[in-house]
Amino acid sequence: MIRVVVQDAAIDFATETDRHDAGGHGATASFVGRVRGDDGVTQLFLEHHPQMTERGLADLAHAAADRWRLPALTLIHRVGAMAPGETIVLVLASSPHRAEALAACTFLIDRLKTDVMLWKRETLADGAARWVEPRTADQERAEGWD
Amino acid sequence: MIRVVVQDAAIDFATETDRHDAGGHGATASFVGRVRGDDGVTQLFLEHHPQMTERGLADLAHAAADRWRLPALTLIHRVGAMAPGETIVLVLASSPHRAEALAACTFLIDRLKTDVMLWKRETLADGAARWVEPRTADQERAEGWD
Amino acid sequence: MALQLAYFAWVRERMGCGEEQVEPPADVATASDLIAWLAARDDRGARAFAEPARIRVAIDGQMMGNDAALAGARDVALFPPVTGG
Amino acid sequence: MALQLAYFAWVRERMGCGEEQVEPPADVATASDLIAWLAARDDRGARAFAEPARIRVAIDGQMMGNDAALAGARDVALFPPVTGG
Repeated sequence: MIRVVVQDAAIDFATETDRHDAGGHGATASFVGRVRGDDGVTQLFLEHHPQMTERGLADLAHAAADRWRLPALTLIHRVGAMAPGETIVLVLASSPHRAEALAACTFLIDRLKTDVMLWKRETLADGAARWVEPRTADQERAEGWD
Repeated sequence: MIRVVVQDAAIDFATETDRHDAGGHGATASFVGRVRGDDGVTQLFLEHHPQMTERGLADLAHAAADRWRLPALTLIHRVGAMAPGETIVLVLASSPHRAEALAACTFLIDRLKTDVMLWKRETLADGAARWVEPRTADQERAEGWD
Repeated sequence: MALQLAYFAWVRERMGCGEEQVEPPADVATASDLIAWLAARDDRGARAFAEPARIRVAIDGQMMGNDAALAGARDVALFPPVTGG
Repeated sequence: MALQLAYFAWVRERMGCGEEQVEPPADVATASDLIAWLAARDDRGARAFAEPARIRVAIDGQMMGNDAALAGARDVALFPPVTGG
């Protein structure tokens, strides 16, 4: 089962892993991305498109499910304001075999950085805000899956 | 912090993820391997070496920590008898950046299949037991990290 | 040709609004033409679209190249490269 | 040369024990020699070590190639290829 969610609320890892049907599938890989506070960032804001963000995530999830055997796949992205340490994104991919679960997890996190309508804005301790610039390395990793 | 455990007791994912210090690290990748019951397997038994199994896992964990930035790494392998659906192995790797957490997770699960003193024996519905044969594909994946 | 435009991230901030309806002239045939027309239209457009290479486009819900034709389009979103994850 | 041997998985099953102390003759210089000597020693050895290419070796806690010398060794573990994970 494929489950894709875009949400304002905090992502609860335990709730989502319980809900993700990992049961009899042999291998489950997960990825959690969190807000890092190491550059003096006090808040991260994720702007999204009311329809296209969720659709973009769903397209990626189905692309992964076409490419690998993934009887269970969960992809949750938070939007809005969040604090350092909070979860931005969660991927859970289950498969009969480890290589597929791990590859799907890596593919999804790589591609959602370049393919989905989401924009990060950081607020620093002095109140200044800046939009995060895309990184060339992210672009190259995402293209590596083409 | 590196934490390596070999245990007879069931591996509790929620307990271990809470204990793993994922806090401020940006990216956490995880891998869970479970007993599959799909070939009529009713029980899996993991034989181990009283000292060398844990040392082998610890060596792998330190090799990963030398290769990637991993402020938090958890590697737990169960031994003894377990039923389909139960967790055999759990890897949690946290890093400032996703590529390192995901690569470490993949490296550890690939290499522990070929480098650590552990042997699987499957019991089938009719009571017959068989030792699992190593797979050439596992050997090749493990060598890919050399 | 009436178009419903949507702006995101710093494009939205520089334009001072998230959406607006526009009626570009007939020679605005592609997304690139639209970006150039908005840049020339007023100060806020000049600020938002000073660097057309940094602008991405979605037409009627599909991400497109900036050379995509606008013929038949209703909704056009204009935004910086995405930075999710 | 007294050696403490440990067997694992189907090697242990075929040998009928998990460990034993042995005193191989002086011409048993390497792990391969030890495997051949055990295979020739009795029926259980013949069963456990019929295919030397399927046997792996650890000497004093270190995984070694089967051509490793036994000089100075105390503990030798003999086992099939591992299958963890």
